[in-house]
Amino acid sequence: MSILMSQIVNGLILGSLIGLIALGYTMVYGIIQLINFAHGEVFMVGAYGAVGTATFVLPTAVTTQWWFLLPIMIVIGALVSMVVAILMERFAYRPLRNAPRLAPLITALGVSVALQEAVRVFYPEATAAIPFPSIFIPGALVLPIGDGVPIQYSGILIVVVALVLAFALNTFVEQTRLGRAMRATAQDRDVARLMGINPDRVIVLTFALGGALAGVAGVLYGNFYNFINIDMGFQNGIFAFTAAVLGGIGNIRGAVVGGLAIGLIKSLAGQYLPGGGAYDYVWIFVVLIAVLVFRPQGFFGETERVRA
Amino acid sequence: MTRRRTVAAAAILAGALALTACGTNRQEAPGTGAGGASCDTSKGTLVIGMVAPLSGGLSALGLGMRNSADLAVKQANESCAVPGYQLVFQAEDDQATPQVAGQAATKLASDDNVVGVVGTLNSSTAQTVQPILAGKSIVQVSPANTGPSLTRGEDPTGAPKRQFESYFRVSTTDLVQGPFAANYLVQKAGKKNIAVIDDGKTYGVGLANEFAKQAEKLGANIVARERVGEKDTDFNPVITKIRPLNPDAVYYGGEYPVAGPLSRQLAGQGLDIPLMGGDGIVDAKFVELGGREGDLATNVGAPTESLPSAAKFVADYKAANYPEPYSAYGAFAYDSTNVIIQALKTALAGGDYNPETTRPAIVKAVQDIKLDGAGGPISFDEYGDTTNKLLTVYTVKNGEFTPIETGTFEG
Amino acid sequence: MTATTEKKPPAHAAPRPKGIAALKPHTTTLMVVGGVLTLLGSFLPWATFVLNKGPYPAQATLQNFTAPLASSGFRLHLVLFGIAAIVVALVKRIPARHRIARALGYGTIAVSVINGLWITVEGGGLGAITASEGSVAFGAIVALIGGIVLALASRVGDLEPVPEIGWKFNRWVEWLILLVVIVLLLLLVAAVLTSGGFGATATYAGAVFLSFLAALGGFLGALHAAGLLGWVNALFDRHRGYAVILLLVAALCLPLTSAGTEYWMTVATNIGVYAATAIGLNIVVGLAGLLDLGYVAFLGIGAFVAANLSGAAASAVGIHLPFPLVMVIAAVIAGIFGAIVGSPTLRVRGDYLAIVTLAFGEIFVRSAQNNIGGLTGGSNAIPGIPPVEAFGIGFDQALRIGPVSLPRGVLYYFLIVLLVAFVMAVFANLKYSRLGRAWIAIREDEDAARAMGIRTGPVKILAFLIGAMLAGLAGAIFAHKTATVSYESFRFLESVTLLAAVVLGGMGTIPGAVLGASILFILPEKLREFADYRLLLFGIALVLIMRYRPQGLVPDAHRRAELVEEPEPIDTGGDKPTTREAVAP
Amino acid sequence: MSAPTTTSTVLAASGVTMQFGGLRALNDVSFSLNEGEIIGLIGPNGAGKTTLFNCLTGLYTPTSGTVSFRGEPLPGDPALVTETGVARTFQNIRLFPSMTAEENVLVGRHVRMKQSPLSSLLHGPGFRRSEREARERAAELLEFVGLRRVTDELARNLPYGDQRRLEIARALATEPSVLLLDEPTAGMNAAETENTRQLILKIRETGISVVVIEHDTKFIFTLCDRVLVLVQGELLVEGTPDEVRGDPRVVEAYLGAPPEQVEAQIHEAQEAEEAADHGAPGEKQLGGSS
Repeated sequence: MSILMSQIVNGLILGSLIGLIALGYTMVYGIIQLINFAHGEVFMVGAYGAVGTATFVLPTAVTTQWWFLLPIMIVIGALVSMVVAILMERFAYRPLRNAPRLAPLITALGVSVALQEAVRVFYPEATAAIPFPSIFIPGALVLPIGDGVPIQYSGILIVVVALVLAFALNTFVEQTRLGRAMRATAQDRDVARLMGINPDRVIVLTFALGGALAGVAGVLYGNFYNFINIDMGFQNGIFAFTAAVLGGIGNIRGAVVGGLAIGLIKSLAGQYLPGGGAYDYVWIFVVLIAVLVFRPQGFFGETERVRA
Repeated sequence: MTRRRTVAAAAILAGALALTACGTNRQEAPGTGAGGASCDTSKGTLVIGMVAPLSGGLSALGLGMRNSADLAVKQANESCAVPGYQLVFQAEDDQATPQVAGQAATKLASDDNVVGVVGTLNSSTAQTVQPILAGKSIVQVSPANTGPSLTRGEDPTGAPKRQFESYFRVSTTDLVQGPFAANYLVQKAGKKNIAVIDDGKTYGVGLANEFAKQAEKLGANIVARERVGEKDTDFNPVITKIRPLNPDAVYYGGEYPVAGPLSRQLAGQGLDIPLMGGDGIVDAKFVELGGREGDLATNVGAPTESLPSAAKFVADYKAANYPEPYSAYGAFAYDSTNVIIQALKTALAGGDYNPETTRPAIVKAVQDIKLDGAGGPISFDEYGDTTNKLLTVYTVKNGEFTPIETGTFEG
Repeated sequence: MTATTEKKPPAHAAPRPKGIAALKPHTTTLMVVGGVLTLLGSFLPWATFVLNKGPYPAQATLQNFTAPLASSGFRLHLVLFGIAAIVVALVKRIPARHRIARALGYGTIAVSVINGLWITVEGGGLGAITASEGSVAFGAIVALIGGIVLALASRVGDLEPVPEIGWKFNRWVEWLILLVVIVLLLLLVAAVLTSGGFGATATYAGAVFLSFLAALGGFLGALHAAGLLGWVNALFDRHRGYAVILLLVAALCLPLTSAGTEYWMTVATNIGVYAATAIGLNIVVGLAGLLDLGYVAFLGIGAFVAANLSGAAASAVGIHLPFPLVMVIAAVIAGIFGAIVGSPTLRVRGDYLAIVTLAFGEIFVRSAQNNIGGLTGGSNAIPGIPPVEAFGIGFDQALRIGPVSLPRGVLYYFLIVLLVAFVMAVFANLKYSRLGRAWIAIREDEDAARAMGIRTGPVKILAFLIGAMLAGLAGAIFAHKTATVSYESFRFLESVTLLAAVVLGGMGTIPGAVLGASILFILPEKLREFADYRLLLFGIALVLIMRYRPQGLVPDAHRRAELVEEPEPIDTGGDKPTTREAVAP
Repeated sequence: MSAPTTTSTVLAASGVTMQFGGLRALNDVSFSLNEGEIIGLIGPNGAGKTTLFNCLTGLYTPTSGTVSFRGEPLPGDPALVTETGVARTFQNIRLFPSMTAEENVLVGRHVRMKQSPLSSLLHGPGFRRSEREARERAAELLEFVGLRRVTDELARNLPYGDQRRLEIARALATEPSVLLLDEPTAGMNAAETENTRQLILKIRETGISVVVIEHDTKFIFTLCDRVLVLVQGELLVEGTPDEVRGDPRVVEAYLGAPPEQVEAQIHEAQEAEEAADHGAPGEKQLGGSS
């Protein structure tokens, strides 16, 4: 019982992180039907930006107090990721707005490789994992079930922040003027243009928002696991994409639910399915394929659109 | 558009040139590379090659190997180690994939001036490189391969059989290190319920397997045998899985980038038991990444402090100002290079280099070599493995790996 | 890097500045001046001192005025550029003079920038190419100015269209010309491969290689501008069957050239493996328009199958079958997996399909790493795969036929050349058939294709199946040549590389994948200085190609259907080859 | 009128209803097409004309009702429908843009060519024969629609009118018994329209029955043997051109309705069709033939 509970806790924490990244995937796909492969790297770059700032820029007086440093790092991570996402949209994707669909996807692959390598080459000692500044919130809450179910405080932070941000984003998209413009652009770019919306600006906004969320996720990731590495973007990016598809791509609630589902699949598959941890990754992909084949619109797939 | 780009390019170019200004780096004695002006290099240039991953995910280790070997070659040139010849170091990128490694090895093998090759890092690349170099009798000394079958064939313990006369390694095999760790953990530290985790890679799986075998032989209980993804970062599911089995120690086969976080996540889940690993986790980064006080590791050779040659290597490496750290296999790469240089000297014995005859002579000289390296004394057994079975157990104390005891593994 | 882009400068894009326009009547003078400056630059010294790493090539510290015939390397290229420019300037009967001058100018600029920059960086500052401690060396700067003046001349003057040369000769004469062209091509390829020297002692190999490429680009650009390349291309079309056979023979003759070393044979074999796989991928992506991001898995399946049937000690199956049979089995098993991976295409389209294939690829890698069913050797790989044997000769042996001795690995090279030729033939035959047209129709508009009676499901699965079979064939050779098969060779990045080869070469074209694979393999080999940046440049290159040249280096003109039909192309005497312009060299 | 006296039915729809979510795009539509007949299908924008075509060609599976060809129910797969003998063109031209005119027509020959994958691979004598025949047929068809001169032009480079005609040639290449033309003269000038009229008559002479969707009522009334008027998914009127022209209901529904109302209808119907396009997996099974 306590094992199951613990695995669910593990799954929810990882799942919240993945959901946070998946929001960026889902929004971008909703608006320009692009699988932004490089989004996982945006997440990674945000983490490096924040850690780099904390390590090389901020004075040590600041970096010793976690309650002070962590918010700063989250903001910096969000900013760095946002800027990278905006630049990426502007210089890599926008010129291809009307190109055949393969072109932006291949570009996204290129951006992904280039971003990862840029960090590896230019960030000091980035070839190996980089420790996160030791500001993590120590300790764990232990639920009194069976042998006890520990929940780390830094994990609770992830879940709370992810849910709050997802909720805020949902409110933004549904209730603000800009949010409506985003939805209008997602429906039909040309009609939106006729209605006085500048689709380019809306698209940039989408990338910026998705990027910022990924940046926050990057810092929370580092805080929870206590290190970052250049591979973290690829794997978590794929997970996040899977989550976005699972939840119904283009759907904000779906992304969060999908993320949680992926987290749970990973932790529970490692525990209960044959092959254990060695195959948990495989199970996630099996689920992905099954979902794409049998229910491509995902859990919340009313906005599913397949343009041939 | 065209013009703007041209202008931008010109501006960047101008900026780059302005940075360097109108200076030069002209030296007094041109054309001889760093120093070495006083040595006699009249007989030409000989090449020491390397095959290692210099790009991609494993480049941290590969670049450390490259720099360390480069340091050894530079020092040899400065000290005129091989009279009459200038040594050149040529590192080839294998991208950690076998076919590229084969290509790199072929490149080196088809150069008549190559006297020996240091590398590889991965066992799978070594498998491709071995026959290519062996075909030309070029000696290969690996600082990092640990798979027993590379030297002892398919059945390394039952029916060992030497694979290639020209292949040697200064690193110790899983057959030595795993059991040594098991001896300590079970007999000295008294751990009876051990969870074994590996990362699915050659080094980690081999080490974990050999550890588990010996630990069971000694009566310990292997409560779990788990694997984590090599790019994974979230180990909580695995930890949750082993927690109810009440292990009193975790043995991890793999390297520090995973081991550090794994150790910390163990504590995070309330499992306050020591994590033990092999030489792959002995790195200052292990602690930075989450390694805890009391974690254990085995490493080949005697502790660095007790070995003047090791301390000298560390100091020299620092003085040479390489951009990358020497990392896990730096010292061994340095030793491997020195093995080749010394063997070359022996084989030449003042004579002239001739690929047909000198190369086999080098192989023979390596087989018989006796050297004090940065990782301890070096010599090779009948399979090409290092005879240096001296290992040290370390523990993390005050944030650093501190030696506990040094011993020799016997059978 | 400038070397590769200078061939196709956007010609008359920017509005001309007024000041330069005044020079319009003097383009001939400008061309002469540019040519003379280029010549002058080539004779001046290029480096003020012997660089610390060793003397820069082409005797860079010496001046060549007293011995103009002693020019070598890049300085010889510049001499040729200079003379060519002057000739073009003075002989007004030459067509498209400005266009030729432009090519020569860009070539000169690229060559002088590459060498100048290299000397500057290695020499520690501009002093290395200007003046330092009493010695002067303005070669780079003067040649650069010469190149700029040449380019300026073409910019000021009116750029003529590429002329069409309609020369026609007797069939035998044309065959002879083709033979000469292809022999030249072979020598050129060998020269590119071996340029810059070899091994650790060839200090400036990267610079020499890039400079050589730049010079080659300049000369080819000039030939193209003069219409000669177009004419040769027309010759190829007229005698297609003959030309294809000649090309195959030429490829088989590569070991006889200066590139006939064990090393280049190994590189070429690796290129061949990837090219054959990339052509298979080209069926899926280029023809049928189905993006596959896990394609390297089929190469892996073929390789693992071959490894298991090779009698290698570490293989689980442990039986040894004759190699031709192994190839067939590898292809069939890879094809079966291809059909399985392709089956979601029945329901999944576009990007989603790409993700499904990526997922299959990842599942393959992870399963292989975990030694699934004991068939892949897991992290230990399957080592010790014996070489292919035929007639008692191991394919890893050197070969001696009478007086000719061929390096080790040459047999694998022959094998792979034949495989690539076979795969290309398969691709070409399929492309110009009912099935190929159905694939292209699906790529262009799937709904319309269905409305034309194409059963898209089976047709798409067939694309995956055939593509995977070709990859499986390549995998079988790969396993034996590499002697070790490890899951590490089949990761996601390898799939991206294959895709990049297809995209770079040109989607849907026959030579495209081979060209793309060659570039992706040869560049990192030749530019070791940039090994650290290999993947970074690779990623950036993908982005730039998609943006500026999405059709790849060899664009699919897609209008040669009629030419392939007749096995013996009949010389129809069509005096205006309308398809010419589209096939840019 | 030259209405043929033969009464054999080629294509028949009975009670075809198409429901998209809450919207009924087609309601109980029945009609039959006789051998050698030309039927015109008119109606305001969004009346469901193209939806009806999609139902006839298997692109949509009707919610209820059946479509039959020579008395046999038509299969629910566009590819099989075409093989059976019903070909179509599209409202917004859907040629294969980077194939030549000839290749476009050759794709149309797909179902009529006998070429196994193996013979595609080997290019044996059988392959060459079938390929030669296909090319000859393509040349005839291009000649037939007057596009012989652009045989080797890429489809996307053709002028608009030529593209429309190429689409017809491509459809004819499938050797249909029934040809469905969706707005074949949209965007054409008077001369081109007249050309198209002649072309359709010529097609009929070869024995092919034709259904034409068109907005140009004059074109329809001068071309067709019978006219169907579709309004809001319902078959309002059916009859000869003269009968339809005089029918007050047509005038009211088609021409007399207040413009806002028409607009609203259009909007509704378009949304419904879009929704159908996007609900991918629900509404159709891809492939699944063999």
